[in-house]
Amino acid sequence: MITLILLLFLGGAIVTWLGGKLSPIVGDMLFLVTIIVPAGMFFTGVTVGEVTHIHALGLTLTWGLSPLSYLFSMIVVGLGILLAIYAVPFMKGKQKTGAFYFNFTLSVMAMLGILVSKDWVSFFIFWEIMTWSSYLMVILNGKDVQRVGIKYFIFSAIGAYAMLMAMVVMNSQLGSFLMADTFNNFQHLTVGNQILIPILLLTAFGVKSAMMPLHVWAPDAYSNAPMAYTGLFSGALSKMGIYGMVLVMVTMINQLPEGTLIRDIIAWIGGFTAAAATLWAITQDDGKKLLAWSSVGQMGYIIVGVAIGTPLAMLAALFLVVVHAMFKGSLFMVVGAIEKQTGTTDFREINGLIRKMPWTFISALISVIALAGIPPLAGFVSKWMLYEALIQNNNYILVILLFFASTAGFLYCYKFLHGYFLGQEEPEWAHVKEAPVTMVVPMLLLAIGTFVLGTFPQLLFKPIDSALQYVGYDATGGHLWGQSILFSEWGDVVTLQPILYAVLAVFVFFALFLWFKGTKGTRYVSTKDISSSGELPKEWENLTFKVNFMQPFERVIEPFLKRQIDKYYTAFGNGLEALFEFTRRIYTGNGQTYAIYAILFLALLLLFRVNLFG
Amino acid sequence: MVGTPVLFIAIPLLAAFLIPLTGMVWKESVRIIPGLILAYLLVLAINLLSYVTVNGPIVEVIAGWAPPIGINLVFNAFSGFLVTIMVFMGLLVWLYSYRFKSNVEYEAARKYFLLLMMLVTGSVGIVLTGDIFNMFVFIEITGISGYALTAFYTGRDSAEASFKYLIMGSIASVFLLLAIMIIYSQLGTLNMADVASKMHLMDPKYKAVSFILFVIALGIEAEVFPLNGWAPDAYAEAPGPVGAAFSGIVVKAAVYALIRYTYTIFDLSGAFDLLIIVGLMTLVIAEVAAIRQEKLKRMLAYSSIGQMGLVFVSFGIGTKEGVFAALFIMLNHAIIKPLLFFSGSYLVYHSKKKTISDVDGMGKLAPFTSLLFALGAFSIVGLPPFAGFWSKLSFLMAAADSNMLLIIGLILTVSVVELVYYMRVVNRIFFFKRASHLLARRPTFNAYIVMSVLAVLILVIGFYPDSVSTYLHNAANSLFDKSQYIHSVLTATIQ
Amino acid sequence: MDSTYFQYLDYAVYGTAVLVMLIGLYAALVKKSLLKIVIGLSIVDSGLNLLIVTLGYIKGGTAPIFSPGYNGTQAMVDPIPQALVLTAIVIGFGVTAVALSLVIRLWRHHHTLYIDEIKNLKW
Amino acid sequence: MMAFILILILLALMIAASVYAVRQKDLLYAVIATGIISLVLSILFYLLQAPDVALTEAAIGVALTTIIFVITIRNTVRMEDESDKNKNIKSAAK
Amino acid sequence: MKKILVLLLLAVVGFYTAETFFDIGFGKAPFVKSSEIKPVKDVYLHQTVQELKVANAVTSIVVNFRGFDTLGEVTVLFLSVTALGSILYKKRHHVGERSVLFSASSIVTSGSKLLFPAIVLLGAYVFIHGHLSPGGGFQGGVIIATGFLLMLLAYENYSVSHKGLAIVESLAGITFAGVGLLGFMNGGTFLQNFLATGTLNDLFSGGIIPIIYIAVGFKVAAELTGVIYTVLNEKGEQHG
Repeated sequence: MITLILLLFLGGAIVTWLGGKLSPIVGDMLFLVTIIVPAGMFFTGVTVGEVTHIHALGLTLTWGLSPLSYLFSMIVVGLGILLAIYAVPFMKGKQKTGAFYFNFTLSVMAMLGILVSKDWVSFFIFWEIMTWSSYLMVILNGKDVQRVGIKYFIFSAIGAYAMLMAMVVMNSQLGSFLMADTFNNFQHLTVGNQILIPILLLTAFGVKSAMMPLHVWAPDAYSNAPMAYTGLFSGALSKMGIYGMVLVMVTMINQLPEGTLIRDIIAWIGGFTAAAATLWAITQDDGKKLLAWSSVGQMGYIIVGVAIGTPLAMLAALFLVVVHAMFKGSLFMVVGAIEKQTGTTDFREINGLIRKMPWTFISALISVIALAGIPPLAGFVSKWMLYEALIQNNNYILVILLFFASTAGFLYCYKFLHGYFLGQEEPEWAHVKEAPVTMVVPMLLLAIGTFVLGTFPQLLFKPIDSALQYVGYDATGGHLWGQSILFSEWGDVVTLQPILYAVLAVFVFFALFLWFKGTKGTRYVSTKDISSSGELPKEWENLTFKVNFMQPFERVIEPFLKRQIDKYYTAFGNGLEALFEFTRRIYTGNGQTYAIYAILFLALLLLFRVNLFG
Repeated sequence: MVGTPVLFIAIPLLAAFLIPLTGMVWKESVRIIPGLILAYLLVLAINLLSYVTVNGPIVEVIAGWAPPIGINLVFNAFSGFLVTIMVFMGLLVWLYSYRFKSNVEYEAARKYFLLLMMLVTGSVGIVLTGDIFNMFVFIEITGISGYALTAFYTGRDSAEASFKYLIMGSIASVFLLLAIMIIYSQLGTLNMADVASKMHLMDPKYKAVSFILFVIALGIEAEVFPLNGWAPDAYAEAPGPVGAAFSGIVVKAAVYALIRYTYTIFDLSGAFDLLIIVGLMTLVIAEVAAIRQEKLKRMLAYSSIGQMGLVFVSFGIGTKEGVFAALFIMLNHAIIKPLLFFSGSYLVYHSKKKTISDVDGMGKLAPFTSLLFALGAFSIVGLPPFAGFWSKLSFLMAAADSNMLLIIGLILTVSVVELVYYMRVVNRIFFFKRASHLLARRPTFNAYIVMSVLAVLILVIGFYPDSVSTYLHNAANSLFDKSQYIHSVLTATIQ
Repeated sequence: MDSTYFQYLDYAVYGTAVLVMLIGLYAALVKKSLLKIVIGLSIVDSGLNLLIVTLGYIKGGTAPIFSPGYNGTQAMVDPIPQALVLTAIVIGFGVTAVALSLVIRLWRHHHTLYIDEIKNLKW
Repeated sequence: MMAFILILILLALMIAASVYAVRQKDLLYAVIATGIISLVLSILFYLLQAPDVALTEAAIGVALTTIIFVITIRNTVRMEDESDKNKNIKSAAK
Repeated sequence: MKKILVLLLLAVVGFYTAETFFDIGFGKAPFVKSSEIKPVKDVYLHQTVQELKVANAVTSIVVNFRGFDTLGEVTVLFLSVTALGSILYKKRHHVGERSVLFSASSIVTSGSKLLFPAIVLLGAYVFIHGHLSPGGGFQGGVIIATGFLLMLLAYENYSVSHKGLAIVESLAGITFAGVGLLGFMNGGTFLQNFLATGTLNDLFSGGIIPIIYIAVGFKVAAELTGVIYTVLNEKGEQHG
């Protein structure tokens, strides 16, 4: 069954691509069918625990679904379907639709493949398919191809090769590629390998989940890919890194005596990722970039949770994984809709779309609230649990760091909302209409999903609980959340609902108030036409107040921003290229020199022949 | 059995001598006959290979003198496997260049196809022969065809490349003869199996010197690092299909020769270390040089050299798995590199300088060719689910089994470099705006067929690697079974 | 021939052969003219051929020909190196001819035989 | 004794000729020197009881190789290195 | 700098090569150290007389024992003619316009005319008697080619028919490979002797060896003439 689903995806991808050559509509239809039919089959036909074997090159590839991967596959499939529906209108009239559909389908396939892989070889194969299909997506629009695309690919390749090395070493030492075997027999490795392998694997997963020193590809890649894909990219694809990290943390690091140290290091890295990415997000003027950095930041929270590794932290992390996929998916869809309707995503150019695109605004609002972690919505639940887990673990400084990041997160959340939707309407954007229904519905669905999960978190706790049991945590009988002050002090989860309703009522009131009252008595002033101190601004100078929106804040954090890791990498890369350029001058182009090399080599071998051949 | 190994040499030679005559009667025959011959050889190779898989190696005696005395040809699972690849590639190259040359006049066509056929024959001879001096003769045949084909285009650079190749080739043949004579003077025989069986009687000093001379001589042909200066020039300046033939056929033969000496004939343990060192140098320097190339074909050439380095490292591991991986890499390289050369030469067909920037935006103009190039690029860097992945995986497994962690790390690091330069080209093809006004050239019908066949092979091996693994295993076993090789040759009789 | 002198010939013949090879290699590696390089390579070939034939020589042996005048007892020199050298000479000639034709081609395009100026392909 | 001296003289001649061939700037003389090397070589072959090889070397080395070298020199340039460069500059200026 | 480096390297290479060969020793062939090794040359010398009835051991090795090498060698020559043609290929071929090394005096021309048949005859003799006396296909072929060379040098407008050369070359090559294949088809192996060998030192002895050597003679003659002719026809731009 699993094989059939994966094959359907693969065949569908090719058929879609070919069909798209015939006519765009056929391509669209085929695309939807390709995503939805296997996805439906996945929901209905696949049961947890089912195992398939495939033989290749003397290796046995084992595929099956575990509770943990079931949790992640829900994200993949769900997000996949919604984004597919969203993508059809989004891609209408754009170039390279065929390539988009092809890679989209392949990405979904690859992610499902990763999740069902029970051995490292198939895990790696799908991992690489995922990498190159997402790479082709990142460079699909042809902007900044060499810089962004290559950066993404280099980091992915480093990660992938680290994983490859880890898996061949494990295979040679333990004689099996099966994940279960490698985890169970981890103790049999030599001490060096016991350290080496987790580090290699963590590098691999850290790249995908944009962990701090390896994150530099992420903002550019997220913002460069088509928005209809970025939702999947940030929501599901980067979660594959988390998936791997959970496996490694629980099964390998736990068995190490030095495990706590590694855990702490990773947790701190995650914390820094969260904080730094948040600061970076604040300074962005482009919605895509902002969300991209925000994604990196959120991954930081998740990494902290996974690294701490207490049941509560794990619960928080996995909860955040799911809800992050939802609200970030929704937000990227929002940006995509705005891009589709206005043609730009720059805060400094767009104003006051709240009336033009109300439904988009509503989904953006709900998702942003969730992102910021404001109480009633899902983001709050996960963050709260994370703080608690950290405090239980006596990581107070880390809590402060995360709390700082989370608070700073409000700033960019506000910037996002304000940048697009609030403020004065510009005549320039008067023609803008609401996005097509097929684009609005998916994002609304996701937004409502966050809402529901924020209200009824126990809906998610069940599957997370069984996933955690699968990776080796004690069964909690469904009362894992009993550890949380939030839930135990207030008695039961149900008590969240009154709060929510109250907040919602206030919120609706203000919304209605603004709706009726807001625009009355205001006068139109072009936001782009400000003269200051007698200096007449030139026409092309954009002097809206949105330029340097957060200037005072930016001034404060400037010292941090200066230390951009990206720059170090670039310098390193340039150095390497110079070295390469120097090295290739060995080939002087003079045939005689080559002959001299031959004689030189001969002389060297003759001189050292005793060392070589005894 | 439908034929014997000697037909691999005799039939093409007979045809080569016949072609000038038939050409006087029917001009088209000079182009068709080589193709027919190669097709026949392919059938023969496949038949013999399946026979060998069941019945064990065939040792063909020549001139009626049993092995230690006369020359013999050995067709076993290892050499047969390589011969099959080579003949197959030869046929594809012929098919690819068949229409390609339709506008060239008779004389040029005659020479081109003749030389091409002899290039294949010479390489096949290197692989099949069981006599060290006979191998020298075949190396010269291959060499002269190679020089001529490199200089085949009348531009000035092709002559320059050919001259460099020739200088290196001459030096190689000098050292090769020296090495052969040292062995002869010590053991009084030229037969490989005989030499191998008596090798333990040889003074270690002579052993080392002659082995070093062999390494230099064959290393020049096999593009080992300090000796491979000629290779990029020759690859880049030879006509497109010939570049493919070099990487798919000639280098394979030279690698075979070197491996045969290391594994079967000499029993020096240090030889494996040498292979690893040399292979790593080749790999690193070539990939590093490739990333800075401006010309597409030169880049491909350097990449090809790099792959050979990987093959050497893999052989140098010295385990059966290592040999298996090396053969797998060679097989994949033989399939993928020609595809890259073929599609690449169409991508820059009309461009004068053939720089990489000339492929900008080709994806729109020549979607099929571009797609195949991308497929080849993805495959050669080892991205699953294409053919290259499996060979890389089996190599890494072999290396890991021998605990060569540093080497694995180094090779994977270099792989990143390789990835970068291939992806840069793919990026340019599909995601850049067309800068020049040159139009794309439509591949000919034959070229379509050839490239499609290669692409299908890449996909088939990628999705179903077991389709070739039996042959690879047999080949690896047969290389490893030294005593069986010696025994089967020395007891060979006239069939 | 007197056998005592052979001790010196031991070194003299091999030494000369190796020396001639080295001189030829020197020309091929250092001289700038393409023609000089080809001349050097052909000198290397000469030295090599001398070396090989010398390897097959036996003191007091006769040529390996069973002519009617052969008495049947005298040792014969090793015929195999001679056969090999025969092949090597012919092949060497073939290669030299190709090399010279390439020199002519290069002259036609570059109007110089100065190897440092014929470096269009590099790096 | 005579043969010994003869061989020594021939060997010396061979070395001298090869040194001359390498050092001589006039390529025509250099080529003739290589012809002399071949000639000496073929006599040496004869003395080393290899008449077949001697015959071949005499015919190919002395006659054919020399003549194609001469033809090539005739078709290209007679003097070594520097002179070609000057000529090249001149011909480019023309 | 480069010279010193090269000299240094050559010194190293030379030292080791010379050391190796000095140890092997001069005039002591076969230099076999162990009694386990039975050099093949003894077999060759023995079988030449016993089985092949060929007087010249070098011939029997070149043509029969290692005849496969010779086939390859002939191919190398054949290829180098082809290679020369393709490297020096010009679209417009001016027949008769070729470089003249020296203007021949009438003595030279008439002398050449006299010498030419003698040289050709000598060559033919050498390759026909290849299995009896020193010489053979290669030597005879080269001698004939020298004869043609003489004529080409002496007469400015002497030309050799390309077609004729090609036919001779091809036929000779086909004879070689064909005789080899005949041995193969007669139930033996490639290049195996299938004719009666006659008696030693008889002109008609040695089975297929004389046939092959004659073919080689023709082939070598045609090929070398072809080489010379191609190079001679290459008229470069004359400078100065």
